[in-house]
Amino acid sequence: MPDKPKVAFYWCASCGGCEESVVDLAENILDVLAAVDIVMWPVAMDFKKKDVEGMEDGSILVSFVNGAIRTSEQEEMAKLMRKKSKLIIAYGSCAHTGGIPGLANQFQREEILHYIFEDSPSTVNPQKTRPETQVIINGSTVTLPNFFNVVRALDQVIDVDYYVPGCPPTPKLLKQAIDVLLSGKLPEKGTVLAPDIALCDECPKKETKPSDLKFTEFNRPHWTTIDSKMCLLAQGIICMGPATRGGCEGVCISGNMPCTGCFGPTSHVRDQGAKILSALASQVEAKDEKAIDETLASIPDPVGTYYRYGLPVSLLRRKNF
Amino acid sequence: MKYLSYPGCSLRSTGRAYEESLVAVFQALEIQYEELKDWNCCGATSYVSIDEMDAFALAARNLALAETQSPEGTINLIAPCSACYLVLSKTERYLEDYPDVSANVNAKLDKAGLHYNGRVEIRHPLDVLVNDYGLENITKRITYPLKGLKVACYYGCQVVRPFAKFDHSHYPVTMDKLVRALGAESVDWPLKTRCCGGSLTGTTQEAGLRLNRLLLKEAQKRGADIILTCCPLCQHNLECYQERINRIYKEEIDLPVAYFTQLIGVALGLPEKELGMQRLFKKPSLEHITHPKGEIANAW
Amino acid sequence: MHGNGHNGPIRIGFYVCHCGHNIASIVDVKAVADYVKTLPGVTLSCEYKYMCSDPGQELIQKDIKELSLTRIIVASCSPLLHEHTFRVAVEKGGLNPYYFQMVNIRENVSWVHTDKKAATEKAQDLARAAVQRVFYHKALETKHVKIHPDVLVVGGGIAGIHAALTLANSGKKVYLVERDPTIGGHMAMFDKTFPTLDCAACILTPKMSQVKNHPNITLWTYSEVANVDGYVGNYKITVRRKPRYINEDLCVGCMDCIEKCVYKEGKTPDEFNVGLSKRKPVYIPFPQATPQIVLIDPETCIEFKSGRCKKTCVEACDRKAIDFNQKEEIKEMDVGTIILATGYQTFDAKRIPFYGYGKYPNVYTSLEVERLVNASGPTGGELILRDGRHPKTVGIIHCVGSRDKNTNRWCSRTCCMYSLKLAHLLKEHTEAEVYNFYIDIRAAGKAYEEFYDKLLDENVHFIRGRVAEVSDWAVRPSEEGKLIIRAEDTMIGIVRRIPVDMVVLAVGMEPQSDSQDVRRMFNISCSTEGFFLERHPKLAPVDTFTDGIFIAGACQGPKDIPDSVAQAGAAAAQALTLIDTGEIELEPNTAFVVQEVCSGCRTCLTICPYNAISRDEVKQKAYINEALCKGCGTCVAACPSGSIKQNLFEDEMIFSEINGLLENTPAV
Amino acid sequence: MFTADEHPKTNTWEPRIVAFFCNWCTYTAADLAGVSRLRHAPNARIIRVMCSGRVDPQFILDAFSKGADGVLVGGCHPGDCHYMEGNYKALRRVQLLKRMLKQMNIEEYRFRLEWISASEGERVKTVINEMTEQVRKLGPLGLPKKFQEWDKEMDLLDQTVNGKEEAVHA
Repeated sequence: MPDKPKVAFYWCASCGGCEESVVDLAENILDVLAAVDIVMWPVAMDFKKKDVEGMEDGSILVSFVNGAIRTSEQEEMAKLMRKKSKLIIAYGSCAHTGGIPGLANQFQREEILHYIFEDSPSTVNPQKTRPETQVIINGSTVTLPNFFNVVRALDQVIDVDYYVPGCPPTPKLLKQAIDVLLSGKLPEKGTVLAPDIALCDECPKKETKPSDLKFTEFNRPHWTTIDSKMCLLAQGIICMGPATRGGCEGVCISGNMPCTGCFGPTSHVRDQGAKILSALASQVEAKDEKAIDETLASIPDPVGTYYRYGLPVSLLRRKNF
Repeated sequence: MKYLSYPGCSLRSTGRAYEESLVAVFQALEIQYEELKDWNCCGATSYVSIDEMDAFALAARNLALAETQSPEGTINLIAPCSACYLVLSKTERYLEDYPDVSANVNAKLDKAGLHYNGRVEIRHPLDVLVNDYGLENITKRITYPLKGLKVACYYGCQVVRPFAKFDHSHYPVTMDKLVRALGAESVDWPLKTRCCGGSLTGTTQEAGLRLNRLLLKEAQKRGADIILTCCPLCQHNLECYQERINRIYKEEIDLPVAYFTQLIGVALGLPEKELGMQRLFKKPSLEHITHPKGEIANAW
Repeated sequence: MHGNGHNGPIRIGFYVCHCGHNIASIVDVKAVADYVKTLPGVTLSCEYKYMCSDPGQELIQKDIKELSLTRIIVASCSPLLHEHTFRVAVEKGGLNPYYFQMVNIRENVSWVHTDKKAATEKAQDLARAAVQRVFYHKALETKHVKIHPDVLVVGGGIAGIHAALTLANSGKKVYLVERDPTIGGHMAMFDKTFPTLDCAACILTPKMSQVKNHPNITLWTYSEVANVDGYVGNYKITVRRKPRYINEDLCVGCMDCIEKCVYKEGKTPDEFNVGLSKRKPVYIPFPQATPQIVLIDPETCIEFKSGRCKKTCVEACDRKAIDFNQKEEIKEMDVGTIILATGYQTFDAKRIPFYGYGKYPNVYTSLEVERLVNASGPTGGELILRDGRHPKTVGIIHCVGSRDKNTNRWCSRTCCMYSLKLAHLLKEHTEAEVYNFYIDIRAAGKAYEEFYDKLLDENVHFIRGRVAEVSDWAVRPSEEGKLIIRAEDTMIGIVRRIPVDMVVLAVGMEPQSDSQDVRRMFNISCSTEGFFLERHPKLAPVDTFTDGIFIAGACQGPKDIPDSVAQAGAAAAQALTLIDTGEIELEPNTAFVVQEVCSGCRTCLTICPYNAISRDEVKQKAYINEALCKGCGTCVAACPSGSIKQNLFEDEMIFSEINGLLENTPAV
Repeated sequence: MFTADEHPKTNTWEPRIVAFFCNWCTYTAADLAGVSRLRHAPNARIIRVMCSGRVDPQFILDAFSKGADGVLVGGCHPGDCHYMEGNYKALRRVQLLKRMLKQMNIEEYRFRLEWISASEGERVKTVINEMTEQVRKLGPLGLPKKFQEWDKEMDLLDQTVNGKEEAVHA
């Protein structure tokens, strides 16, 4: 079937949820398979790096790359996929904005390795052995990729054409993305393939949000009994919905969990965390510094709250050392 | 509401009548309380002037103990003696307002395995009875209304100053309202919170008695049958020096001085013994107080 | 951030001004001009001696035409000084004035720095920021708002009366709304006025009747403003007129109904006499009340309570003016400007129990004494105390509810003077010994200190010390039956006990108890103590932060009659200025919602202090009323999805300024 | 931390402070400082906004990321805001942002909110001088340069792929 467009999937620093979301296409996946030729999909099919290397540059129509870039191998593969593909899609939060792995940008590489290989409660490693990038065992060289100090979103490593947001993206968004790409009517480069409007627009609890909301304290889902019919912000629970791109159809909200911001900001915002911070703080009731701080103290982990999925693409990118 | 009580040393010595009548009244009114276990001296006003931080620590131990005894929510700790009430209130306030005091005191408490978290509210029994329990509820249980009794309510300084927590700092009215609810008449006088002489009666007696005399004379002049107090030291000062005052100043003062809890007990028809009436040097003349059915108030 | 957001071709003209030596002596202006020439988008970069001069402005106009410039930047003084000048010049050159940007290199650079190199670098940084900023500038329209010529005056005390008359006399139509049944306010209750001792009624009542009879004034007493909508020049007012149960058009104020009321004697404390006398259910506040129309108090009228009154009042009224079925009336009108003159209330002396007000009958407030010494007052001007005695000694306690951290911290400004006045009147009426207990005597007004001097000559006693208590605690035979004032006499350093027959509490002035509600309704601010906040304490004392709303009199802070009248005149003048200009020009720095992007999250609704943002419930999106928006930009910063933009201060403009400031300057 | 001679532009590093001043109070105060010739450090660059409430936390972070060593926000005193409450909103945002900056290891003295009324020209001078000195003590924040440094680790790729490097600790 030489006329079918070639499509590749690749994963970098990710949890596998994005792959799941592809499988979640369910019977739609058959339509996709009928329309395209999958030439790379490590999680599902047995293709090798050299298979891709052997292809002509630009011969893949589109590669869906999920996961953040955290190791030299991921960087190398991302660059390879870029070379061989006409279009690169950053698929899912980690590729789009750095995602959960991006939270590691609050630490130095050494801190992380030290914790993982020496300090963590479940570690027994009296020799304090660390993985090495090259070890010679019985005359054979075993290599491991380099572990970067900084976690990056995909577009901080290679040129990215489009983004499909979400942790993970919904099957509906994936289907729409594939349809758009196959239709040939390509949107402007850099477009995020989801509605450019905040989640509140499609939130099922939208109409229950009061117009005169004033925060006196912030609550957390596990500290309180949530009124399932009521806007979560109105219940003092931090919901990133107002500062987060919609398109997920409020799946978390419907399950009584607040939005944590995985779709990233709208195109009109440079820094999602700064924006939700500004919005929340503006609505705090207290006026004097002490009372304001008391209210704000009920937000336990500001960085983890505002930048749960976007620290690497935030204006500061990572903790300053 | 449940309470913890902190009797303090006075209520176990000169002020026994206060504790006895308080207990009797609380029981009669079915107010639930338990005594703070292992309480210690509040330090009174003297320790603070020697070493403030140690004095706070001493008083704060009681607050920390209260939190141990009552593990949840706000704790209402009743301190009937005015000095205890003031010292504990002040300690509680300082620990809340000044982080350095709190840190210092808690470091001291830490050595005893204690910590104070700020859950205690110091309450005076007058406040509890009038504002928590309520005058209407007391009125309902009165069997011997104190008709015709003229009472001069004397608050002393420490219950309303400097922390006017439940009444005005210079012109309080809580006890007056209570007295009227008991059926008696409260004599309005401007000396309700003037100094009773305090510890001066024991140190510079001339000054102490001069102050003391002003109060007694004015209460008697205004036709009071009895002075009512809410502080063991006030009660002692006003009751015990009347003869000496009469001798020195050529006065003719003769006024019983009782605790407000004792009068509540009388109105509730509680036996004299339970109210510690026998401990008063000057027995109030309450013969005219009769049950609506005509029987005379127990065995007066 | 997609798309570059530029508007049309970018051809920047950059001018750096020498401002004589002011700038050029510190900033190397040539280096700045040369540097800017190298920046992208710059077509022309030059220096000039005085850009704000006519030739300087003409230079800009010529260059716009000859070089087809599309953006103009002038680096000179502060935009607060000359931004308007240059915008006009740019507009004359045929370019939209908002394509202009100003760089402040005088106040912010040459006047505050001495290091020429650092100053020049800073000027270059600022210039580069402006160059990058103007890429995003847009053509905007200056807003003009028409001013409705009618004025609403709220409150009919002396301030409201004076403001209303000033406006009406200059031909403007005025609505004067007063919540009491009569205008006159506190001044009508006073006996004499300090320091001239002219009778308050004699100078006030003529003004009251002028108000009533003025063809340009619509007077609504016994009425309250219920709602205010709109914005400067275009306010929509709703007034609630409470029923008097008297047909105002028919009543001629003969008061026959009052005389014939089934009550032979008054039973209700008379408000005008501060409770010192009683009135009937049908009454008129005082003989010169304006309008001179009676009213019925339904709380005490038998007909309202039982429906079985003989209604002798109805029989007595030959004009059939009594109407027990009268209903509340709602009036609506349009005005362009509003003057608030809602006055003050006196401090409630019961809040200081140890002064004995309400307990000892012979303790009076100063306002009560005003009525007591008044010839038309409850005792016909004879000083008879509540217990029937005539006072031989009187103590006047100053600062009751003023300068006291337990009650009100502020000085009420009038008490010293009115206490002196009352001391004089009391002496005049009774020849009593009068003691003033004061903290300081504040007699800072024209002829005030002289009045104080006069009182000293009248043998009025002054004791400098705050009174500790007023009691009936007699310790000497001479004190029996008296009120004893205990105070520290700080001049001689002892505590004194002064027995008196009468105590006068000089109560302070407080904001009206509903000042917060009023403030919210009119969308103005209060200072911390609750008085209405002026726009600037010195330079805009009668303006508020809401355009078109002015304040006058004691609602802004304690003040005496002359100051209230002066302020009322000033407020009227401010209103007149607006009205006669006909329209006002507003900076188009308003915010707007990009509808497609707004998610309707409502964050902005809670934030706007002007209620300019509302939510379109059909589209479920926020919408900003441009006319209400004052252009602070707070909602823009708060909008979590970046859907609100502010003209002249769009995010992209500020981001480009930041970028411009921080890009490295090449070595100079 | 950089040493002074590493700074790309000049040999002597000078702190760069971006200041957001509200039109009605602090910007006017800065003008007053000018009119009164109150000389002060040339390190602050003022951006005028209508109200401190307009200062989007993005501006502050952006300034840091573009190379500011310090950011100063100036507004009207509480209760004096020309727009009633914009300064309170600024205060609330600043308090929250300060917590976040602390977490991101950006020193406290690099970010400051000051209430400066139109009459306090002297205060403009004091605050700018103080802040310049505080930031000078801290040294450059230098985020743009740090971004470059961080990205250098990706250049290592070619070396490892080409096998030039001996085994290194990951």
